Amino acid sequence: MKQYAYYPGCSLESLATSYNLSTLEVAQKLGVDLKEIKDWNCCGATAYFPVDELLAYTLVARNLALAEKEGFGEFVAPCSACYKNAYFTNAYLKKDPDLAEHINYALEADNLHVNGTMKIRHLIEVFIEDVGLEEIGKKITHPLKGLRVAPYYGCQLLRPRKDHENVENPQFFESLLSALGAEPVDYPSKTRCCGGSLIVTNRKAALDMVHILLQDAVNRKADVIATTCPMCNVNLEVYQSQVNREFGTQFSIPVMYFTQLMGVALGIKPGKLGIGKELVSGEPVLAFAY
Amino acid sequence: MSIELSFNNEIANLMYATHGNPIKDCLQCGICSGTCPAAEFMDHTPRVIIGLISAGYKDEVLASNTFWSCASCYHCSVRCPAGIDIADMMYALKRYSMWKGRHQEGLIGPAFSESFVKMIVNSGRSFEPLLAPTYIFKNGPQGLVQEAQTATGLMLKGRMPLLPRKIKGLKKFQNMVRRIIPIGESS
Amino acid sequence: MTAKPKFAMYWAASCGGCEIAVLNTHEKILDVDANFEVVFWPVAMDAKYKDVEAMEDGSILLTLFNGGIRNDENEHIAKLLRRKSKILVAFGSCACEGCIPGLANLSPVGEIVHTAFNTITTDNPHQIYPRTSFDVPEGELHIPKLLPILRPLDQVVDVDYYMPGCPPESHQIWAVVDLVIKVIRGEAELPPKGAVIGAGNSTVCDECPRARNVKAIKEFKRIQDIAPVDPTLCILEQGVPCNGPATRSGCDARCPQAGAQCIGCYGPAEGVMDYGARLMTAFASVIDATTPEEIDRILDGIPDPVGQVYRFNLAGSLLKAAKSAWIKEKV
Amino acid sequence: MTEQFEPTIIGFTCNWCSYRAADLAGTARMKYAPNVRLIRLMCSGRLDPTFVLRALSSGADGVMITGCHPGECHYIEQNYKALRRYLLLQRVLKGLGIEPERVKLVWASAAEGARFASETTAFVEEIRKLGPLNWGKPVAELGNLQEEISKLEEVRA
Amino acid sequence: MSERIGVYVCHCGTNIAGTVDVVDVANWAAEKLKHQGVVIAREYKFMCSSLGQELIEKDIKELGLTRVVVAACSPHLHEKTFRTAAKNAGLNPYLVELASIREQVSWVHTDKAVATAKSKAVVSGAVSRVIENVALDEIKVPINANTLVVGGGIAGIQSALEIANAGFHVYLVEREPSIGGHMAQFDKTFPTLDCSACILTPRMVEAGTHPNITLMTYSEVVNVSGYIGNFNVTIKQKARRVKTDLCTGCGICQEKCPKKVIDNVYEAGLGYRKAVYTPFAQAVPNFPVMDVENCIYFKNGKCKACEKFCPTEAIDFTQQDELMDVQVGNIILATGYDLFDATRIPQYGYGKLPNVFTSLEFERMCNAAGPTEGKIVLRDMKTAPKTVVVVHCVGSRDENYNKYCSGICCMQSLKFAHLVMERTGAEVYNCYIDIRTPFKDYEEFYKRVLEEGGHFIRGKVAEITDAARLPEEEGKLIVQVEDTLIGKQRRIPADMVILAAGLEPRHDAKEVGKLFGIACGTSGWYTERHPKLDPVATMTEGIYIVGCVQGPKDIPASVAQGAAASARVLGKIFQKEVALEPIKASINQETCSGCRICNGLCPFNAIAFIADDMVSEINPALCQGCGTCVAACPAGAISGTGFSDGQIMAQIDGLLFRNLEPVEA
Repeated sequence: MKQYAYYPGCSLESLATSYNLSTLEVAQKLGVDLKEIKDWNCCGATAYFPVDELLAYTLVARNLALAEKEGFGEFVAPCSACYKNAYFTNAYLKKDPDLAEHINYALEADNLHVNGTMKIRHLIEVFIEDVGLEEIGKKITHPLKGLRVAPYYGCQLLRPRKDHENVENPQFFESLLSALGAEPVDYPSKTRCCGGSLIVTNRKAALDMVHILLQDAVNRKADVIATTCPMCNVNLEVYQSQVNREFGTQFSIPVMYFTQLMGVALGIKPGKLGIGKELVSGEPVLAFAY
Repeated sequence: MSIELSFNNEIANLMYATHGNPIKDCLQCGICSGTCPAAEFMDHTPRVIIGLISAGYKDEVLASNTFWSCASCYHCSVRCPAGIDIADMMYALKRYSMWKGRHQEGLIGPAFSESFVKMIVNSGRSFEPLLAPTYIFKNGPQGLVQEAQTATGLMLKGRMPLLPRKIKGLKKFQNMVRRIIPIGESS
Repeated sequence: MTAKPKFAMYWAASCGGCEIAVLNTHEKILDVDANFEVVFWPVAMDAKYKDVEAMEDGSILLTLFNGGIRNDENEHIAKLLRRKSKILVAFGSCACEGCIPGLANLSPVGEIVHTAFNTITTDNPHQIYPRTSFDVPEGELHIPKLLPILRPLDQVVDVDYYMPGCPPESHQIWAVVDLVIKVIRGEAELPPKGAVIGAGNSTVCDECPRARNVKAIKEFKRIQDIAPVDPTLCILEQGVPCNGPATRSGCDARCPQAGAQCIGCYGPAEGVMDYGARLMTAFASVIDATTPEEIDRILDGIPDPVGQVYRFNLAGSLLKAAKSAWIKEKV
Repeated sequence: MTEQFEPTIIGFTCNWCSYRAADLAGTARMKYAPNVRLIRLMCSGRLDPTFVLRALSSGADGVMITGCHPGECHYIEQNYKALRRYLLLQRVLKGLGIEPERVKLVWASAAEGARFASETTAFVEEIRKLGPLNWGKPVAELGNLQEEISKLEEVRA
Repeated sequence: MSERIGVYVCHCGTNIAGTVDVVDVANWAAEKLKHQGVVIAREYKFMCSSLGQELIEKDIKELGLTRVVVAACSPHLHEKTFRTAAKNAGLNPYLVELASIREQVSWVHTDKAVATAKSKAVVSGAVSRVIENVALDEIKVPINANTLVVGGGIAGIQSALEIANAGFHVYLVEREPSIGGHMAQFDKTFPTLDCSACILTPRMVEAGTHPNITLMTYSEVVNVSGYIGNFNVTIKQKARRVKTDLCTGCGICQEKCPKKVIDNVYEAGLGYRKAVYTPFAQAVPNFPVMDVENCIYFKNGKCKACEKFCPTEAIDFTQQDELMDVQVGNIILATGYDLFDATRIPQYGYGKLPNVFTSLEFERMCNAAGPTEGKIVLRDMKTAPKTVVVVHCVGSRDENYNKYCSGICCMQSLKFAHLVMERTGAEVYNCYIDIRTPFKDYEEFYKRVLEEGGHFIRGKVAEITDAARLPEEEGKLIVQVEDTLIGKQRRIPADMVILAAGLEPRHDAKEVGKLFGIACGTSGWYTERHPKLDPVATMTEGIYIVGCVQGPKDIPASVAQGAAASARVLGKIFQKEVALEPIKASINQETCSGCRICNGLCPFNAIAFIADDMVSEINPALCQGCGTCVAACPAGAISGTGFSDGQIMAQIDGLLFRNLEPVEA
């Protein structure tokens, strides 16, 4: 059966360990065979392009090359930034032979070569498209009855890709949540930016952006925000306290990875999903399942 | 005929991914700036920046914080009616200003990017604690406190590893990097 | 009855199939003997060049010249026979348009020799190459010198008639011989100079019994890759590049009738300047696609475009040869 | 400065778009390379590969074919047929050792005088780089087998 | 026989002589092309002047020229001039060739030597070519005086009336149950603000009652064959299920029909109609049609209320679609446009946020006969808005949707602004990229709206949400846009948003185009014969395009085109027969092998296969002369006049100086 090259990305080793845990647990439960790429490197996130575009592409390409070398066909990233980087590097490799040549020249130094033959997927795509909502539905043991979830798509899962079914008003996350028995909340900022790396470089702006997201979600009576990206998750969750301090708000809304919610619904022990590692406790969510 | 590149060509050339000079196509409709979630924190809206670039106001552009305030959410890029990848252009500007060593005082972005690159060149992976100093410092003492609180919080939750991880093939990895940018022997 | 008119036949750069085809006319060959005095026919009888040189100019009535001009001997004899003959017929595909030997025009002459004398198929331990002149005690020996490219007869001398085919169909030869005999007897007129004789003036499809419709090809295939071949339907329509549409009629569509695609040995139809070009448009016209990518995908089904459209006609085509065949530096 | 090679190029233009584009370039006094000599066809669909072969074999260094943009053909869809022929012709030329770049298909609408001008100049430069084609000239003279072989020996040595 | 050729090089004042040594060119031609048959080569200041033409005519007569080459401007400019000159001198016009040395040489090159050399090449090419030219005669075909007009919008109605009033018969075919088109849906027309219905209805009635017009509504053209002067058109009359010969249009059936249906066509989804209905009160013709999808009887076999109450027994549930053939000489296409589907831009919230309306919805709302009797209200159909934002360029001027400018939306939006202010006193914001008011009294109208206090924000709207961030945004729509004139991102709280949706080609424009043998441009609008000089004709002789099928335009422009096309048609009718350019392809039956490769190539279906003789044949009247089949015939059995292989080969040789003796490179 199909094996996927799994590229966790740096955050999943630190700030987002729970994303990693829950991903592997859920994948196993659903029979998705994720195999971590050997000795992968940081894809450069967003902080890399400002320095040297070619270098940024090369860093990503190295991971693709490793995956190609190990004979994988599909490359799965749970982090939207990693996903976007991989997706476009891969695309440009095919479209721009000149770029490919430069990159491969550099990769030579690491005895690697990249062809851009990999199919790049985001984790959520794999679950929805390859496993299928019906299949997932069948395996649900603890439906999240009545849990109002605000699906947060963020940016780079959708953009700048234009071939995506509907960049401005996607629905796949909602349908996944419904499959888990939860109640997707329709709120206006589900594809609005969380500030990304501005949290580091322009704290004021980032907090303002986080503030708006939390406000919208809370206004629409969401019990929890579900994310598909460690960066978004950190901004929305870790910095909630700072938002409160900055804007005098009282937010205390749990922010969880969609994989954690899947895991709960699939009956996996919360501990195994890294629940309990968050600064804004996810406990209330469990109440709906158990 | 002169071989002097106009500023907008210079920038366009820094956008590998896009070919030709898309900046010329801008009709100044402002949808980018209407869309931008960080617009109010920018000295100039993205549209104005494009206008300034086309008009060749290099100094004004480099002096502004606009492109360093871009969160690369690409919302402008997908909405632009002229098909300009504006977020990508912002990256081009970041590269240009770092390359020329000209950017607004007190910005964290450039320092952050630099240390980020250094870190990856040295270890192959990124590691949050190492980054902390660069920006805590920039955020001043109050920032330091906040950051420290958050950090310890995360540490207690086991979300802040204490040691940096390195990739195995680091030497070869660095040779690879060397083929693109000049870096000294790994520090 | 006065002295019989003289007949000659010569074999230049060709396989000899044309000679066989002539013999294939069975007892008809006797008519030739009955009506002509065969003065020069290296395959059939012993004759010396000097005998021919000795003849009066224009003393040979009919010369069937088959084979292309590959070396200086071919060229010499072509010019000689032209001088001596009233009617010079380019006989068979080689003389008309270069035929298979003409495909050698795809490579420089040196490479041809090299391939012939120094590849795994050749056992030549001492690296012996032919020399055009060689000293022996008796004196200096000469062998004909290869010319840079093979040329059809009419690129070297003036030709009266063309008789296409690889080889020409025996019944066509038969018909032509009959015609000439009639002319001798004053019972018929010669066709205008430069005419193609022993062939039709349409193309193979004209004689092909297969049913045909408007064609829209999504994929070109080799005939061995489509099984079974529909015996009643146009072969091109089944996706096999068939040269029939562009190839002169006269063979009774032998190959299509036998279930194989036409490969074009009868050459271009009346008034066509470049045979390959006709085939290119023919194939391009039946492609059912509008995007370059899709068109390219379909064209990939024709692995050897040059061989496909110029198999018999390269030397006779507008371009005559591949660049490498005549740019010397390119050896 | 040394005498630079001035290519001779034959251009086949569609009567409805590119020929008018050429007219437009004229009325707008746009300057472009003088090496292309135009032949007007009613449609790029009229282009017979024979024309191209004839041009190349009679001394042209390159051939430019221009037609309406795909989907804009004045005869509805004939430029697609031109495209199909062009792509096959390209393959055959390649097989005969002629750089495919010597024959170029350009889409230019009646409104694109500037495009016509720039494409022409660009094409002339491309051909200039490729150098003269000189087709047919050496064919006339005979090669010396000895030389051929000795050259070959050198190559192998 | 060898030709006697005259070569005439034009100075065109200094236009040519300025960059080309015309004297040298003439002398060169006289000397170097002598062997080709050039007997005279002259240069003259202005060849196209009457004196210049006389010069040629004189030579033709006195020197017995059999061919003429004029080296001057582009053939598109003066080919006709010189052909006529030749004709006057008794030489077949098609034995004249133009060598373009102005547009293609003097105007685009600067170096005199180079320009002169190129001119020689061009002349040499023309000389070699003209030798191969053959005398041609124009092909004449008779014109059927009847005309088909497809589409009963204002453009189509105008065309039909012009022709009918000139005394010729017109078949006016309309897809919907009534003619009137989009204009019938509007309330006011810009810039004069006169009532749309008031000016349109009389025209509709005139068209409906005109003795020379056969009105065929609820009908579609299903097949077109033939060629200019002789089209045979098959029209499908969809089953009305109402006998038009008996129906008096009293309207009782509609009254009694118990089934209410949301009217997505005429009322743009804002209002209702019955299952048996006429789209609107002033419908022409006034016969209702039955909507089978929604009719209760067709659903469950009961009801038949309409039949029971119909005083003239005009209801006929059994009626079926009917096909009929008509013969016409010319066809005018006026099939109009579709409105851009605003749901394609989700960030504008149409279909999700109730108080976001499309321009068409708003038109209906303003219309006194519309669902709100002209009251401007929110989706709840009662509350009047206090703030209204009009969003310009919805789906227009945007690579993600349509690149082009829809032209009419600016004025329409200004009209909306005016109507809102006039009827509700609400604040109106227009969010625009550029305000385009190019025609008569348009700019004045813009000024008027400014004076009335309309707000204008220069910026393309980014998104419309209902997510309040500030107290004053509570319960409002928030329009987020950069005010580019002050460089600030603004959030405008509004009660109602109107999307000025752009115009798009009909969804089925491509198929319809194929049906009539005309082409669509990249944007999908039909391609005119010439964008400036021949905007209503198409590449297919006898088929004309008027109104928005040719590109977005407003009512005056549509009407003008409708009239223009009629003038063209009447011209043809009065000529009784039409001369076709003799540039045609023909197949040599002798050499044609019937391989049928050409059969699929002709978009005008001019090539037919004769199964009995196993050969293909070309109908010269259908052939448009593109020459694709000529180039394609593998047997070389197809030849084309005007652009024969011989002519082109000769021109190639000429251009490459292969025609000179001795051959010079």
